[in-house]
Amino acid sequence: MLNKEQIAKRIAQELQDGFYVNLGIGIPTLVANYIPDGLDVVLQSENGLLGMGPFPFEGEEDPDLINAGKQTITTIPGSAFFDSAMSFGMIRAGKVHLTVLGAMEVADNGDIANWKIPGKMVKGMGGAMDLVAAAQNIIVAMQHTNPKGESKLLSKCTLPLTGVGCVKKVVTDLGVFNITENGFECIEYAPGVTINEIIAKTAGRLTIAPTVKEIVL
Amino acid sequence: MLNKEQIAKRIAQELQDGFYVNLGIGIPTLVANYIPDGLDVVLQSENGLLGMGPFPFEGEEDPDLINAGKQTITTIPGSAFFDSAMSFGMIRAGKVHLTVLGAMEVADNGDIANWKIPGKMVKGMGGAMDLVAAAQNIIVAMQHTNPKGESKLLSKCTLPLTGVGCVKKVVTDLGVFNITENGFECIEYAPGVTINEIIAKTAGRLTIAPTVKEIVL
Amino acid sequence: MKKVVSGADEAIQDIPSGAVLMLGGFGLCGIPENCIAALVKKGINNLTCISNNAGVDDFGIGLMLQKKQVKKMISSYVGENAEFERQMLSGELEVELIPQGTLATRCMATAYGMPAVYLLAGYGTEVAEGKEIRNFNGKNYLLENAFNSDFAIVKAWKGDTQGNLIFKDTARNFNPLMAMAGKITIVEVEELVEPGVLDPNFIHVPGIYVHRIFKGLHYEKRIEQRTVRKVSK
Amino acid sequence: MKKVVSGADEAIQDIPSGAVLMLGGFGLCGIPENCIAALVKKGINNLTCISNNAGVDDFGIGLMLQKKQVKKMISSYVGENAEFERQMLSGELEVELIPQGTLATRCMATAYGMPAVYLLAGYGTEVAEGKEIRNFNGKNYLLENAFNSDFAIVKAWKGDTQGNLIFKDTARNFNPLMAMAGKITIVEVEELVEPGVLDPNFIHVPGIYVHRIFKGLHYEKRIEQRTVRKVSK
Repeated sequence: MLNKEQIAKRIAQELQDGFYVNLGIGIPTLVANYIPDGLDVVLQSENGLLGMGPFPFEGEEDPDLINAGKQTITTIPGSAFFDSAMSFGMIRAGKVHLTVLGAMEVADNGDIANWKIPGKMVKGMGGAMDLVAAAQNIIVAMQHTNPKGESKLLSKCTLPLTGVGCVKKVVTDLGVFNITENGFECIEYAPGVTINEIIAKTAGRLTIAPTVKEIVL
Repeated sequence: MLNKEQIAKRIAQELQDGFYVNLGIGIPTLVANYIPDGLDVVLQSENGLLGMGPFPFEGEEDPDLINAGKQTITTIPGSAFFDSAMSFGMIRAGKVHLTVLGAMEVADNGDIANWKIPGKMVKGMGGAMDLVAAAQNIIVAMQHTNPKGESKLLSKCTLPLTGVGCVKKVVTDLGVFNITENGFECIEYAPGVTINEIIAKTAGRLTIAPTVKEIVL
Repeated sequence: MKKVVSGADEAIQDIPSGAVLMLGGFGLCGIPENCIAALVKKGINNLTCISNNAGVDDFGIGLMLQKKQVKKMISSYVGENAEFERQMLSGELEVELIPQGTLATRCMATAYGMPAVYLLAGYGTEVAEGKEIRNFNGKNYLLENAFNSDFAIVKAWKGDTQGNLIFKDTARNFNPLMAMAGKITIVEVEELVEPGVLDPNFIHVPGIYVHRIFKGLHYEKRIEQRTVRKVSK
Repeated sequence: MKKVVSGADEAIQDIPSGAVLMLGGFGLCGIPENCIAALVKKGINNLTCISNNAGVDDFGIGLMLQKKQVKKMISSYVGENAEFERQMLSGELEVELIPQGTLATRCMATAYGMPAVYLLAGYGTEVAEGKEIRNFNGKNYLLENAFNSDFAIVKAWKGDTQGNLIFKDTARNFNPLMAMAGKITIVEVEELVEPGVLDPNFIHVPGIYVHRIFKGLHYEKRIEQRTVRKVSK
């Protein structure tokens, strides 16, 4: 099983030189810690920044400089600020190569639900619907099952959707799954996890890739 | 009869403090010379400048600083540059209070033709169609008749249209005309011009305002 | 062309109860603190607020919520606010949630004189309900209307007396878009300068879009999530 | 992420005959002189050029017209060019005339991922022929498609090696819009600097939109209408 840091580390393997990347709140944010050396990857924050740097040193926080999670951050050489319309414009125009975000549920056709639980306080979708509708390539980082042990990889989402047919890949604590015409395709499994466990804990259509192998971090 | 300078001077009387104004090529450009003292009027050039200043002094021309007529110009304190989309965006959003432009023909319903003569080389509409479609208030500056002596104030334009029902006022060498439900309404006549001459030289529907008076410059 | 007003009270004096307001800012970053305080003091109510967020309990639009001045919020994300939640669950407060990019682009549409725009976000979700859907080049888009607001209230970094504005860092966010979208645009700035001080090549919002401007006072600039790293030894 | 190329020849080396190009500039102001020279040298043809103007006989896109490299011009204004006129009247050159604001906004639509936009310009004129017309709030708009080009070729004032761009004065015009609209965007700059030199608050086009950048050489910057005033005594 992968812990959160390991999920992030595995997703970081998807990065390529020159990628512009948007990282959602939670596990996705951790991906920034594992960008492979030598790759030039630029982080986009949808509140209006390309070239997001690390958190500021204590005492150097600037209230005018935050990320989409409202955390204080820094710039790096080559950063650029812009307004919210341009920010989502570049996402919509396909300029952001990769978006990583969390989810409550993913369906085997790429549908995603991550913004609303009926009966609970709804805080809003923020930029999630824009990101999932418009990004070129979307990877979901999440736990394979919910706290009750129920699969979050479903044949159909039960929660209100954030976007349809948009997720390309899911990385969970149990493995890595492409979304194909035939549903989830397990291409890698986590150390210590069996294929049978993955089959048991996946509710949506699942195939196991002939080349399936253990995740190497 | 008014000469070109006088037509421009009469149009300048329409300016109000705080107006943002777009002036077309030809007579409209001359309006800038007659902005009444004490009025704060800002000139927009649709190639991307608010706050157009006078021509540069000899030797101070900057090829990167031109107006929509491609003439070298200058800025003034408070000028701002922007791209062509924002330029026409602010026009479309009604932020430009007044547009003054020339015309080949104006119809008594406010239609205007000023970009194309069939059979002759067509150079294009430039920004004219955007301006006439979107400006809040459009005044046409032109000669009352063409070189053959035929009226340019018509019941219907004979040339391809630039815009429909958009002109609010016409200032010619003979007088000042509002465009109303009843067609052209003569509200002022030029010194030395008779109402009969105006009637004779106007082909579109024409009424004479009860308050009609001589133009005072 | 007198755009400069004495302060927030004068700037907002003619905003009536029932008005539709746009309020700039993302979270608590780049919010018009002075104008919000003046709106609270003025005590008008039944307001519709178009703003990406709704502040926190004791800061930002949260202050207006405490005074029950807001009838409806149009936002993309409204967490972090207990009073908001109470009013929403009790039905006192109407809430319309809109994807963040759609919110931004509907402001831009207004600013650019476009009556409606086709956007991808929300297709296939409850956001699409009742909206026109149209396929272009194999993708489905929703037709989203430009916003129609009475006043836009924004915070800029620097501005000149003609209304030219520049913004700082991510305090830019929705501010320039709303500044350009307001029927009447009210701007508070940290620094108010004479025309000619700001470089004309680096104006974010040209003065043509701005109706009232003043130098704001006493910015608190509260930080919502203070995150830092230690100096590495 | 290597965006810096050695010069215009390398920047345009993979542009094939028949390509659809966007070319920045207004009149002769802010045109990509180096790239145009390289395109002329390369000798490809059957090009479709989206550009507000078509240059003059011996400068700008006029140089490409002299070599009969252009199959179609999509512009708002094409005067001041005898060879252009000859080719157009003889039917060698196809010309599509578009209102200037529509041209700009169709670029912006591409840049912002909007498939089409509703615009006022041209309603009731021959420009509206064959286009969808729709009434919003009592006004009639034409539905205008975003542009689909293969390459955008623009001129900026300064740029950094990551592709962040700034433009000078009215040499900005269509350049940032086209830079953001290109499938592949090629930029020539007067000054090429390292990341961090340009102020992140004053970037006109963020590097994410830019694929290739180089420092241009020997800018002529021809003036089309030299207008001056005398020093007043």
